[in-house]
Amino acid sequence: MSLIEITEVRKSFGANEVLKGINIDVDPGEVIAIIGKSGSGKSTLLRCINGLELIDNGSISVAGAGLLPDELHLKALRLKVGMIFQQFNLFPHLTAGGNVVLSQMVVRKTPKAEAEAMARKMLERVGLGHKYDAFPDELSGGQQQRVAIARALAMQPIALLCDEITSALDPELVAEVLGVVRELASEGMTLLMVTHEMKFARDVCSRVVFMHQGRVHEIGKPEEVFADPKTPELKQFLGMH
Amino acid sequence: MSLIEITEVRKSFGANEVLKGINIDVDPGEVIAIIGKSGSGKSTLLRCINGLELIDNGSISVAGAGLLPDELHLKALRLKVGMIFQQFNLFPHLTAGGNVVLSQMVVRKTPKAEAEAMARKMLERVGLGHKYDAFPDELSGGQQQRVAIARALAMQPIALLCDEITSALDPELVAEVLGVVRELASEGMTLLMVTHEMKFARDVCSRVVFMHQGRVHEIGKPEEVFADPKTPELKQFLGMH
Amino acid sequence: DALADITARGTLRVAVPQDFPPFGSVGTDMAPMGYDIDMANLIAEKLGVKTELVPVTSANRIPYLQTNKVDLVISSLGKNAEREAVIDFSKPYAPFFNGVFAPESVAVAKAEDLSGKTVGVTRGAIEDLELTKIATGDTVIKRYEDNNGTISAFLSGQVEVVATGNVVAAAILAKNPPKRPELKFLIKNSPCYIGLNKNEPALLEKVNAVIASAKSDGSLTSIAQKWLGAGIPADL
Amino acid sequence: MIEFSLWDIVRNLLLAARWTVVLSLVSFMGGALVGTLLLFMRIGRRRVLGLFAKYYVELFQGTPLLMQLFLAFFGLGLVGIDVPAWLAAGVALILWSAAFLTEIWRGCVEAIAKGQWEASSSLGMGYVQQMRYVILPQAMKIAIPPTVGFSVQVIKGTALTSIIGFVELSKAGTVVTNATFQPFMVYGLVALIYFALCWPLSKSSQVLERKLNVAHRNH
Amino acid sequence: MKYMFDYAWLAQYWPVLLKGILVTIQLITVGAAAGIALGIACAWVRSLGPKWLRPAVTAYVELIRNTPFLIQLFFIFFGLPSLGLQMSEFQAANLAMIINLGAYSCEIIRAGIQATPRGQFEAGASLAMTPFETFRHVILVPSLQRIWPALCSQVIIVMLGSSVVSQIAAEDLTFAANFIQSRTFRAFEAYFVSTAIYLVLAILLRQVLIAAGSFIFPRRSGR
Ligand SMILES: Nc1ncnc2c1ncn2[C@@H]1O[C@H](COP(=O)(O)OP(=O)(O)OP(=O)(O)O)[C@@H](O)[C@H]1O
Ligand SMILES: Nc1ncnc2c1ncn2[C@@H]1O[C@H](COP(=O)(O)OP(=O)(O)OP(=O)(O)O)[C@@H](O)[C@H]1O
Ligand SMILES: [Mg+2]
Ligand SMILES: [Mg+2]
Repeated sequence: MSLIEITEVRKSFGANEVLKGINIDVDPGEVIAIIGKSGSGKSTLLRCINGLELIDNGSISVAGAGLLPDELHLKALRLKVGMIFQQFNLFPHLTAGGNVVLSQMVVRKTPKAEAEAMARKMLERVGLGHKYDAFPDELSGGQQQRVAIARALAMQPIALLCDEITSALDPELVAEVLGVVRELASEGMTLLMVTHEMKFARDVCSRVVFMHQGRVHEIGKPEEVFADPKTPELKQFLGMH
Repeated sequence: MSLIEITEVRKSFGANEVLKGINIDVDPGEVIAIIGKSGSGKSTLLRCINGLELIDNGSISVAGAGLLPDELHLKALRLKVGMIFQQFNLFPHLTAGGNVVLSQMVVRKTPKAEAEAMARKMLERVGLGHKYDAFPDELSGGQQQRVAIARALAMQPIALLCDEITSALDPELVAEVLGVVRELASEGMTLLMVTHEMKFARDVCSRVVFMHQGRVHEIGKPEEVFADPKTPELKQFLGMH
Repeated sequence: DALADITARGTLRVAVPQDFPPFGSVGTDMAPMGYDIDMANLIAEKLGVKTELVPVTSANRIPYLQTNKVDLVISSLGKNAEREAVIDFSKPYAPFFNGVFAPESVAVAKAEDLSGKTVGVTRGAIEDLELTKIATGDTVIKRYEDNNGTISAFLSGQVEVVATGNVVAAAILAKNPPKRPELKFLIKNSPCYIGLNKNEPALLEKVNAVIASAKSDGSLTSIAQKWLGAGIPADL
Repeated sequence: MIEFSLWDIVRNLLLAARWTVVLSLVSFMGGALVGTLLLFMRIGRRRVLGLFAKYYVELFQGTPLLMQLFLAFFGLGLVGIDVPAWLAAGVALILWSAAFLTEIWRGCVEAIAKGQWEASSSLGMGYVQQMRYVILPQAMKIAIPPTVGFSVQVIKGTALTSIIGFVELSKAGTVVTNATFQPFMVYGLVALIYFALCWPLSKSSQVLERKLNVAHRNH
Repeated sequence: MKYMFDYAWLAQYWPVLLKGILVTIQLITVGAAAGIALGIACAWVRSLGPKWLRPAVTAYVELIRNTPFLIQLFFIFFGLPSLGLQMSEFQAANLAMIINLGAYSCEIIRAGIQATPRGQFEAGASLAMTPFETFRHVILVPSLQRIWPALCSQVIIVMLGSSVVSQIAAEDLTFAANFIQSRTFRAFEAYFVSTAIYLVLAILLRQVLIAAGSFIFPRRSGR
């Protein structure tokens, strides 16, 4: 059974239909790269899966449970699916540790000691055990993004959504974040990531989704998609990079 | 005689010496690419030539006139040398046409009709005649940068300084701006440009200056510099790209 | 019935001015004093109750009365028909010698001479009401918030003529100012009344009785002597 | 006429300034409480409450404080509710400050980046939790300078309570002037005392603002 | 107790009210225009202008912002004549409002100038404009646009604050209310009516200012 089932999903902003019937099934442990031009709807798709945007039509289900727009269902969904953003979105008033501890205590009601132990573990996992007490503005972009990953992981999601998580980073810092993601993938985490890092997509992902004008234009194994694009749009898109 | 003579120029910010004795002579009609790592002082050099930063030592002269730090001399200098920035820096409250007209009327006291005619001509020249009445936020990055070029050209400078003018642009838009620069070069405009577009530097420039730690580390014709770098630093730098 | 309330309460609450000398101003301890205050105490004494003085301004003295926060307004009130429609007035309790004052150089002898001149008064005071009545069309009347505004306007030359009480003018003269106000002519001698709520015949009658007896036993005269420097005219 | 010495004047003004301070403290703290309540109505999800808060702010920011004080004291008296002057002054000033504080704070909440909402949503937090743990702690920090700055307006606003019988600093100034006929000296002193009360607050608001900007630049 | 509201006086006194409204409108129109102009000049001095002028402007701004408007008004109306500067109460009221708004808007506008990206100054300079020309033609309008809502609010605060000018006999709306109540003793009615008029004026003024904003700043730019 698929872990995430996206069926005929449609989403409009006003008159602008941004998603025009998306179908993707993601198996547990899959790592999926979503590529496509700016404005093709990649971010919108991820945001719909996480319930940050409500879909107009179609259905999304995660681990068998459908996505319903009330607070209870949304919360249940978000406990299963973590999300990481381009702009990190760390909480600036909390330390790295505080960022990771907060949602565990508030949402899961984990006792403090336990949440802190988990935070330490997750920060270790992204290589930032020694930055537990640092505030976001004392960290580099790459470190901030790794804290964001640790924060999402601490909620023990069964899948992670990543929206261009390296786009706001200086080139030197991209590698450290991708390293962490690569490790997560190898440990069997289910990942859906919007990315512009074609090399990474090729090396790490099990499937690549090419979006174009709100539709899944091509989908397949990276070796197929990159080596042998079927549509002129994908050809053009890859030629540009 | 050289058009721009840069002699033993030194510049420090506090204790940090950013330019450590720069010598470059630029002949009329030359197109010079300045390359180098981040922090090597490229922008600072251009800003010194335009008088946006005052030099601590050495001299800069443009068309025979030395650069002196009083308002009158600075104005005279800036009338001779235009500058284009990475961030476009268009005036957001004025249309494309208004941007090009403003400095002509304010600085040169050009009559309105004449300034507008010039603005139309310059916008035509960068391929944006039809965008005369568009505001900057209605233009793409590439179009904005072209308006910035037209704005500088309208002051009829004898040389143009360009600081990474395509770095803030999406890849698709780089070509349209470089196209305009290429044309300017072919028309005989003297250009000093900081750029990361190696292919462009190779194709269009008459000389390449490689800066490293505040010094001109290598200088020469592009075919020499790129094909046969003398220093390990330049080798490493080119390898990076 | 207000009178019964006062007796039951044991205090008479009176609205008095504190920015309108000599009727009401403050001493160095900021306690109110003046003609109106003495009058309030006199009435309370005759009623056999204590006084509770409530300092008021011209803007809020009537609302104090109407919302029953005070029993009487003794605040050098002048009477006109519009006002009488809203509250009741006692018999007059104080004379008010209003004059038009100006420096020697200004030639004014009667109301008509004010034509074209700018006259300062205190808004809502008796002299405001009276002057408004007698002034000709092109007299400019500037109405200030309190006596202080009127006096400051005169001293700083913002107005050349003021209409005010003779005692106030005397107080200005006592300060030896560069501009010396001289009495030009008297405005109709218009007395002051105590204000009280409508439909309180018992209280009204009592207050009138107190005033009448104060007039006859000379206590009113001594108050007038103390604050106005003159006795009370026979027609009060 | 009784002669006031300079000391008499200063003493009386300072004594009256106590009222200015007390009224300011009461209205500022009460305003903060009510303002908080209104803020939650304004930014909360209930449309009706949001509109109520919006019109509340419009009403209290759109009419002179002087009139609000008058109506609070005498208006209530008129319908038979006898409120003491201190209560009316307190209530009116509190309601007035609340309107301004609500607006100031709403701006601060709205200044928090959208990403903070989204990140906390995606971690499964509900609206109240987001507010409590993520948005308000940040908004409160940037709200401090304008809030301290507004306290200066509150101090100056208390001057209008004289309409309902308070002899605070400004009124004492008028009363003393009427007894002494020395407007310059008295009003000069009044201005001086106000300045002494307000300036430290203005200054600290500026300093806090500068600190905050520096902190922001580090991001 | 029962109080009978009675608005019969409106029949006789409406010209007084009307005049009061007109004076208030006049005061705020002149006050806003000149006050904002003064604020712009001061903001220029404090952020870009000659260094030697800055302490004076800073002192002015601090002085005004930390003392009550009424006291400022008294000093202008009663104090300046002793320096030989005689003016009518309307002029004094207007001057006080200009000086008051000037100080507040200086700080607001300065914040707008400080939020200007550095590149705008540099672009102006590189086009050979002098610092002042750059300020005048490049910096000013976007800065004003940035802080326009705050400026609108301040203008409304000043309009409502102008109610104290009645104390120097300027015949504004509050003066009208006070005048009417001093004649008729109908204080509640007079204050109710004037409060309602103030509210309407405040709402209208905001609309006018917003409209003026969209006229002066033809577009809202993304920056
Ligand atoms: N909240 C919104 N309101 C209105 N339109 C929106 C909104 N969010 C996105 N859009 C529009 O939806 C379209 C798709 O946006 P989306 O962000 O999903 O694209 P994307 O593929 O992620 O692009 P990019 O690579 O630039 O991030 C765009 O045209 C965008 O303007
Ligand atoms: N205004 C300034 N104040 C202090 N230091 C500065 C300033 N401007 C530049 N620097 C420093 O001068 C050095 C050179 O900066 P410069 O911007 O000239 O480098 P660059 O070669 O243009 O780099 P990049 O490729 O990143 O634009 C850097 O170390 C920078 O930190
Ligand atoms: Mg996106
Ligand atoms: Mg640079």
